[in-house]
Formats: sequence, C-alpha cells, structure tokens
Amino acid sequence: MALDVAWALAWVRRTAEVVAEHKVELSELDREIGDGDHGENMNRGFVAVVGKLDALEAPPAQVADVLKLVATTLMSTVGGAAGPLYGTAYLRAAKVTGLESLDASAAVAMLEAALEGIVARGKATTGEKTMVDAWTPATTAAQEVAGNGSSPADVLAAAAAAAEDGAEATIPLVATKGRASYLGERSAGHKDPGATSTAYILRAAADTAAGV
Amino acid sequence: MALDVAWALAWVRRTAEVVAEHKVELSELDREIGDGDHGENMNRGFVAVVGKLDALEAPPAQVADVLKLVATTLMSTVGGAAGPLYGTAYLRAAKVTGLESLDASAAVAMLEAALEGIVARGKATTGEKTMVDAWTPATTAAQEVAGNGSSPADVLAAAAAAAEDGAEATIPLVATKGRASYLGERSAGHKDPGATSTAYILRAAADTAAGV
Amino acid sequence: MKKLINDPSRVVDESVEGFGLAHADLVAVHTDPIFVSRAGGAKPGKVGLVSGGGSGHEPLHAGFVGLGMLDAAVPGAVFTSPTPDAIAPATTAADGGAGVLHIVKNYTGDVLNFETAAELADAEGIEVKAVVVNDDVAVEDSLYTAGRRGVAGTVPVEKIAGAAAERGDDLATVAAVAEKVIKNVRTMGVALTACTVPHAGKPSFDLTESEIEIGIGIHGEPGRHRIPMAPADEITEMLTTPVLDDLGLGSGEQVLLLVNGMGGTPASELYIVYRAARKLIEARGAAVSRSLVGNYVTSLEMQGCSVTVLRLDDELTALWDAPVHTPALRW
Amino acid sequence: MKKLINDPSRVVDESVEGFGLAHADLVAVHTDPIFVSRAGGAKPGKVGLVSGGGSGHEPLHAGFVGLGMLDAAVPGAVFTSPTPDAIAPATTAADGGAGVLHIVKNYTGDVLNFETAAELADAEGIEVKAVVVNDDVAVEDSLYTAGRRGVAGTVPVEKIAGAAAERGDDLATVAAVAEKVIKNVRTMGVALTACTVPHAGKPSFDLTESEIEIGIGIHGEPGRHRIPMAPADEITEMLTTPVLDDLGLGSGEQVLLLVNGMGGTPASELYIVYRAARKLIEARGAAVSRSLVGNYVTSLEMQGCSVTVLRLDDELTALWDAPVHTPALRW
Ligand SMILES: Nc1ncnc2c1ncn2[C@@H]1O[C@H](COP(=O)(O)OP(=O)(O)O)[C@@H](O)[C@H]1O
Ligand SMILES: Nc1ncnc2c1ncn2[C@@H]1O[C@H](COP(=O)(O)OP(=O)(O)O)[C@@H](O)[C@H]1O
Ligand SMILES: [Mg+2]
Ligand SMILES: [Mg+2]
Ligand SMILES: [Mg+2]
Ligand SMILES: [Mg+2]
Repeated sequence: MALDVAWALAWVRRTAEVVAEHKVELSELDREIGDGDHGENMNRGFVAVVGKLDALEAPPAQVADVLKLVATTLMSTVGGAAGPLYGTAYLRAAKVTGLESLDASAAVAMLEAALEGIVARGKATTGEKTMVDAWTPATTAAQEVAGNGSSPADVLAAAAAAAEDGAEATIPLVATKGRASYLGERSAGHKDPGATSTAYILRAAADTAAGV
Repeated sequence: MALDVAWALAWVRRTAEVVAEHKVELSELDREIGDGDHGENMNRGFVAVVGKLDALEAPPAQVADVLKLVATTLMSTVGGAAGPLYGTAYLRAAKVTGLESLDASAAVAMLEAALEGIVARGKATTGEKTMVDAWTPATTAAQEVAGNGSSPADVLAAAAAAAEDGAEATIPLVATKGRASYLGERSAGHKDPGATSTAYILRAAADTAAGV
Repeated sequence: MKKLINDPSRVVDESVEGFGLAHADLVAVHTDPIFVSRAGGAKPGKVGLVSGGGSGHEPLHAGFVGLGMLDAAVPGAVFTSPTPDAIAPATTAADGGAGVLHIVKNYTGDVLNFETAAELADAEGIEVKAVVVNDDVAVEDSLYTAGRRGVAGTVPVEKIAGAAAERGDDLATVAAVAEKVIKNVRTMGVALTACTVPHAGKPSFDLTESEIEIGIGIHGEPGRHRIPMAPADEITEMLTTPVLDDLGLGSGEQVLLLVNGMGGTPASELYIVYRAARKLIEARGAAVSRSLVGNYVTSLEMQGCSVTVLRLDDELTALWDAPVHTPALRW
Repeated sequence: MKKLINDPSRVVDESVEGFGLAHADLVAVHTDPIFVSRAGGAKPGKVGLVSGGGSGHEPLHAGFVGLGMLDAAVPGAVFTSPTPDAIAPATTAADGGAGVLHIVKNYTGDVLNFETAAELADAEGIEVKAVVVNDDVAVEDSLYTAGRRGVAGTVPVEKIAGAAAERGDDLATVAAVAEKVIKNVRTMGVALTACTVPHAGKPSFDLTESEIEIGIGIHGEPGRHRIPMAPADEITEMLTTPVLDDLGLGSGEQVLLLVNGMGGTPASELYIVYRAARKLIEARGAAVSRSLVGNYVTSLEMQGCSVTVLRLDDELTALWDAPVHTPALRW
C-alpha cells in the first residue's frame, strides 16, 4: 500500500500488536542487562497510543499527525530511556513527512530524521549496544535501496531486515551507553532490548507497507 | 553411686552434654509449635553452668550448692519461659536437699520441690502440654518406687522413665499454656519441647546415679 | 540463610553496639548484661519506663528509648525473652526515684522474667509496677491459651505511657494510662514468608509460593490458619475486621491506625494496606485521626504486616502528639 | 511472587494514595499525572526542589517532601523514570517564583525526561537548574559508561540542598550546595537477594543461597561481580574501602555515614554493617560525626544494603542539622 495516513495508522496499530506479543521477551532481554522493564514500558506506551487513536473524533489527516500523536503519547507514558528517545524519533520523523503519502526518498528521510533525533537526545554512536545499532544500519540500507529506485515498501523492507541484523549484532557488544553499561563486560552475550524493539517497529512498518 | 555432691556435679555435666547433643532436636520441636529456640536456650544455659563450674576455685561442698549454681545460672542465661521455670525448679530443689547425700525419700522430695516450683511460676496443670506433663508423672513414679524401699538410683530411674513416657504423651495434646497455645488445635500432633528436655535432664540424673 | 552478620551468637551484641554508636546522642549501651538506657540517665522525679523482650523486632524496644518514651530497653537473644539479671539493672538505671513501670508483652517467658526482675528491684527498694500488652486478636483470650500475645500495639502503649511519665504523672497514673491504651488497642498480622533466626539457620516455618499465614505473631511462629495468597484489599479485610469487631468500634469514633511492616515488606505495600484499612474504618463511620506506617515491630526479615487500631479520646490523642525523641520515633 | 498488592498496574497509584492519606498534614497527592507536593503549596520566594524517578525506592522521593527538603516528588512506574508531563506540573507546583532545582539521579531515562520537563517549564517562564547525582562507585565513571549511577547519596543531596533553599539561598547557590554534596558523597551496595518488580512477577536476577552481588544498583539490576556469601565485616569492607578510596578520605576529616537498607534487611543487620563501616572510617583517622541507618533508598523487598559516606565541613554539617519535617525524615 502507499505510505499514506492509512498506512501510518496500520503501522502504528500493528506495532502495538507486535509490542504486546513480545512484551515479555523485551522485558526478559532488559532483565538480563538492564532493569527488566523495556517490554512493559513499550507496551504501556503503545496501548496508550491505540487508546488515543480510538478516542479521536476525526481521523488524522496526514502521516505527520499520526506520528506526532505517537511521539507525544510515548513521551508521556513510556518513561525510562526509551520514552524520550522514541518520542523524539517519532517527533523528528513527523516533521519530515510530507503532506500526502511518502515516496521512497521521503521514507528514507523519515528514518534519517528518527535516527538523528535519537542520537541528538541519547548521544550514542554505533557499537555502544543501543537502539542506535538497529536504526543506523536500517537507515543506511534504506538509503542504498532508495538509490536503486525501489518502492517505498522496498525501502522499509530493507530497513527492517537491516534493523533485525543490527539487533542481532548487538549480542557480542559491551554496552557503553544506557543502563547496560553499568554491567561492563558482563553486558556482552545479550541482545539489546531497545535495538530489538526497533527491529519490531520497523518490521511492522515494512509488513504493513507490503500489505502483509 | 550415692547421690552426693560428686553425683550432683556429674549429673549437671552429663545434662550439659545431653542438651548439647539434642540441641537441634529440641529447637526443631519448638519450631513446630513454638518459636524454635528451646534447644538453643537450654544449651546456652548449660554451657554457662559448665563454664561456672570450671571457674570455681573450690569445688562446691553440697548438692544444694550445685543446684543453686545451676538455678541462678539458668535464670540469668536461658531467658524465655524455660529459664525462669527451670531456674525455679533447681532453686526449690536445692532447698530440700540435705547436708550430705540424698536417700530415696530425699530424692523424691527434690523432684516434688522442683515440680512445685514450676507450677508455682507457670501455673500449668497436667494436660496443658508443658514440661509439667513430664515432671508430674516423674514425681508420682518416684514416690511409688520410694514407697517400695528402693534405692535412690532406682527412684531416679523410675522418674526418668516416667518423664520420657510423659513427654511422649504430650504429642496428641492441644496446648493451653505457653507459646504453643497460640496455635490452638494446630499444636496437637507434636511433642512438647520442654517436656522433652525434662526427660533428658532426669535421664541424665538416673544414668549418673546408676553409674552408667 | 544469607544474613549481614558475622556470627549467629554475636548478632545481638554487635547490632546493639552499632546502634549505640549511631545514636550516642540519645542512648547509652551497657554490656554484660546488655541493656540500653537514655544517654542522660534517669530523670529525677520522673517515673521510669522499661520494656524489653526477645531481639529480632527492631526498632522495638531499644529504638524507642529517649525523651517521651522509654527510659531503658532490654534486648534478649533473638526471639527469646531477656533474663532478670539484665532487666533488674535496666530498672535501676531507669529509676528516677518515682518508681518504674515495666511494659511487658504477653508471653510466658517475658512475664516470668520481668516478674523475677521486679522482685530483685523491689529488694533494692525500687517500686515497680507492670502492665502486660496483649493486643493480638488472632489469639483467643480464653482459659485455653496463655492469653493474647503482645505485638505492634506495644508501640502506642510505650509512646503514650512515656508521654504521661514525661508530663509528671505518678507511677499509678502512668500505669493506668498504659492500661487504658492496652484496653483500647487491637492488632492482627499476616506473614507472606517466614523468617530465619540466625542460630537456627532455616525458616521458622514453610510456606509455599501461593500460601500465606493469617494471624501470625512476631516470633516466626505459625499463625492460626493458612490460606491461598489473595489481593491486598482482601488480606487487609481479614486483618482489620476482627480488630474492629473486637474493639467494638462504632460510628463517630476516632482512631490511630498503625500499619506495621514485619521487616521485609516494602513501604509501598504497607501504604496499599493502609489505604484499604482506612477505608474499612471509615466505612464504619469512624475516622482515622492519627496514622503510623512503617517497620516498628518486626520479625527479622519476614514479609508481611500487621494492622493495629487504637481507639483515641482527647487524652490519648494529646499524649500521642506529645514530643518524642528516640532513634525510631521522633516529633 | 507474593506481594501485598491488588493489581501490578495499580501499585504506584494505590500506594501513593495511601501515602497521601497517611501524611495529609505534610503532602498533597496529585493524580493524572501523578506527583506529590507539599501540603501548603510553594513557599513564595523560596527556591523549589523537585526530584523523582522510578517507584520502588520508597521512601525516596515522596517521603522526603516537606519542610527543609523537597517541594515536590514525581514517582514513575516501578523502576521506570517518570515522564515530562508529570515532572513539568510538579515543577510548576514547586515554583515559588525563585526558580526550581531538579535533583536527578544519573540514569539515561531520568536525565532525558527531566531535561524535557525543564524545557516545558522554561516555556512557562520557570527558571530550572538541574543537578545530577552520581555517587555509586561500583560503576566506573569513564567514557565507557553512562557515568556513575545515583543511589543513596541522593538523600543527603536532597536534605542539604533543601536546607539551603529553606534558609533563603538563591537558585544558583542552592544548585552549588547540591553540587558540593554530590562531589563529596560516594556509595556502594550489595544484594543478598534480588527483588521482584510487580509486573515482571519474577526476580530481577538469580542468586543461589550462597552467592551475593557486590556493586548492585537500586533497580534490581545485577552488580559488577558475584562472590560467595561472606561475613558482614568482610562485606562491609568490600563496600566501604572503595568508597573511602574514591573520596580520598584522609585523617582528621569528618563524615556522615549512611547505612541504607535495600528494603528486606532487618535493622539489626544494618547496625552490624554500620559498626563495621565506622571502624574502617576511624581506622583512617577520620571521624563519623553524623549518622543515618535505615531504609531510605530501597529496591522493593531486596535484601542487602549500601554504605554511603559524605565528607562534611561546617557548612554541610549545619545544613544537615537544619530542621526537616517530612514523612520519612524529621528533626
Ligand atoms: N543513550 C542512549 N542512546 C540510545 N539508546 C539508548 C540510550 N540509552 C539507552 N538506550 C536504549 O534504551 C533501551 C532501554 O530502554 P528502557 O528499558 O525502556 O529504559 P531504562 O533503561 O530507563 O529502563 C536500551 O536497550 C537501549 O537500546
Ligand atoms: N506456663 C508454663 N508452665 C510450664 N511450662 C511451660 C509453661 N509455658 C511454657 N512452658 C514450657 O516451656 C517450653 C518452651 O520453652 P522455651 O522455648 O525455652 O521458651 P519460649 O516459649 O519463651 O520460647 C515449652 O515447651 C513448655 O514445656
Ligand atoms: Mg529498562
Ligand atoms: Mg521457644
Ligand atoms: Mg523464645
Ligand atoms: Mg527502567
């Protein structure tokens, strides 16, 4: 489907489903190298997002409206590190999405903006075992695919696949940002929860774009 | 052996050994229907008694001196219910032991005095699942045997056997005195720790009298 | 058993030593026999208050030594009443010439040891009266028990009698005030887990992951019955209703509500219980005019709590509000 | 998991409600978003102090709202930093026209959420400064971590900065006082058991009956290393020596010693640790001139403790001694 407001709504609702499904897994990952709340935090946030969407009198007109609603809701319900980081990501993404539906380069711009927002807030670079390790390869892969003249759905598919690989690749890393950094060497051998939730979010984006 | 001061010292030291040996058992019994400290309490007391005996410059002259030392030491080191009860028992017993060695009727008098002391302090009668349920049959058995013209050692042997039976017979009782009474019906099915320690103390008396 | 201790037989000594160092401005620690008294010594002309009992209930009793509360406290071995040879010198230390009140929790061991100590003090010419706290409604007060146990209700008894002594009441009056509190205070407790006495090395009873003990005492002894785990509001109801019924609390009355932690329960849970208990009291048309929530009469690291309700009148309220300055209670 | 709760998702709401009812004389509880402020409202002309963080550390922070300490506290979900939409109105409530100091524990989530809230408050015309508490020496403060965590050292920061605000210092001065405390306070902790976050339903990590975690934080996160169980004096040494070394504590200095319980440890054990820590400090020729022992910054029902040492000078001592009247700290 086209990356229009209907897609944005579908993406967000699908994300809520996927996060709910993987709530325990995400908290479990966080329990190993953090404080065990990441699944609960994300689920609380996306349940609230869906609640707000359901309560809207008029449906949002644009992709940007949907993303802004997600941003403010996550900001005020998730808490922890992930709340402000994802909140900023969606807020920055909202700012670059155009009026109607996104083409491939707009999709890339959206991902770039999200990544920039996360880095601006969290000051992490790649290799620090954070969600940046999922967002960075996702954005790079999206840029490459878009350069080949692919569809917006292909862009998101490439981003999702790269985010999944990026999340897997956090396993051997020693964390140097976020709560996992307190563990030092003991953080190695575990997958980063934030990178994992990023992969789920982008997979939901790709699947809904592909009409799956 | 004659129930003289040497016997009294042997009895007390044997008691200390037996209590140490059965410390865990006594606490375990108390854990089931009380607060789990009876073995620890009794052992603390008799360790202190032995310590005091060892530290004496001159050996005690009479049975009464030994029993008085036991009484005051138990009183100041055992605590709980057992401390004042046993303390009073030994104190009263000390008062009725004569100058030299005990004959059969003096042995009976010693047991009677101990029992009276416990009852005076604790206000328990038989069947309330306390140490009174060991001391009472012990005293009765001693009286009977003494009436038959038996030796002092036989008196103590009869008392010990009756105390052991009395302790066993506390198992089905519902406690109505002491800490076990808080359990109500749930106190049935367990042997009373104080009756059990009484049986050990009287067995030590009999065994040392018999030269075992 | 994992505990922050060095040696089971040294727990009380070392802990009381640390307590004395941390609160040297308020208390003096005596060793051999061990007891704790006010830093300044007895106040001439004031009735002295002495309490004590087995250790493992901290801050009870030593944490309540100070202005407006106790003059001396006697810690026994863990969960074992102290001995007369320690209670007697504590009584002497507390005596300011106006006599001494012994505040005794109703356990055979405590009663007997304090009785003997009172005889010793009497022989020294110190007038001693004793009151026996027996607030635990989990235990039937009948011919067939040693009477009710003394549990968390001991805190308001010590606080209020302490205030009476501080304002200059004589021994008979302080004892009467204490009796009045005892007559109007009731408690019931629950355990979610057992506790482990250091020298025993294993839990005082066995509870599965889905069971709790209702009507627990404070010595790691089992309660009156065992039930499946339930929500906090239901558990609070099981504790509070017997307390209110036994008190015969009626509409228009005012109470102090004390939710006491057993040692291992987070404050957040105690406040959830407080909220539920308060609603039950208000549902009877009574009002909670004074509150206390926290660990005051504990059972080592046991998880659980007790609910204590004290019927207040103007006198008891004023005495409760009077200044207190002790390591564990201060206003 | 056995807890005195009704519903994992209602733990914070119900507990804060109970807290507000029990301490209505001192605090006001706001709901949706949830925060706690002083009962009387902001004091005109006084710098406001706001702190907050994940719940589960009670009495931190709401227990420290009141005269001489915080003006408002913002409890997040259990172990999860609160959100800006709650921190911002708490900041407004705390503002008496002289600006507001945010006291933030150093966790990425706390820092980011307070930062955003400060922007929101700034947009409302409230001047906000923030200090970040990072006293946990278990975490290396290097390029390779998010810096040290903020743990029990938060209590003296809030107390002393609160006293500075109460005496009328301006925002820059209050912030400087807070920074001075932060520069001079260090902590290290140990866990004997893990804790269970209500919605997680299982322990935050697994420890056997013979292991402990050294260098634990306050969020049920594992520590830096795991060692076999050891006597209290040895454990205290492992906590205190890194603290004293990092502080560079020398002979002749004076300190505040805070032995903080993690929630499930009996007071008696905390005093045993206090005794051992005090000896280590005195062995360096330094003196413990102020002490605090108890549950102040907890991790739910975790068993364990932390040792905090604050280097004192005359100013910090006087501010520590200044009156404080909050639910959890009062003198
Ligand atoms: N500085 C940072 N930059 C980017 N991502 C971060 C940073 N710090 C933490 N994260 C991400 O946040 C995730 C943890 O989120 P969450 O568990 O919800 O918050 P908290 O750590 O406060 O409990 C980590 O797995 C990591 O991916
Ligand atoms: N009123 C009483 N009269 C006689 N014996 C009693 C009485 N109360 C308790 N006991 C005895 O004391 C024993 C318990 O002693 P102990 O465990 O040392 O003291 P505590 O009950 O104070 O912990 C009981 O098993 C019982 O035999
Ligand atoms: Mg987390
Ligand atoms: Mg016992
Ligand atoms: Mg006992
Ligand atoms: Mg968190």
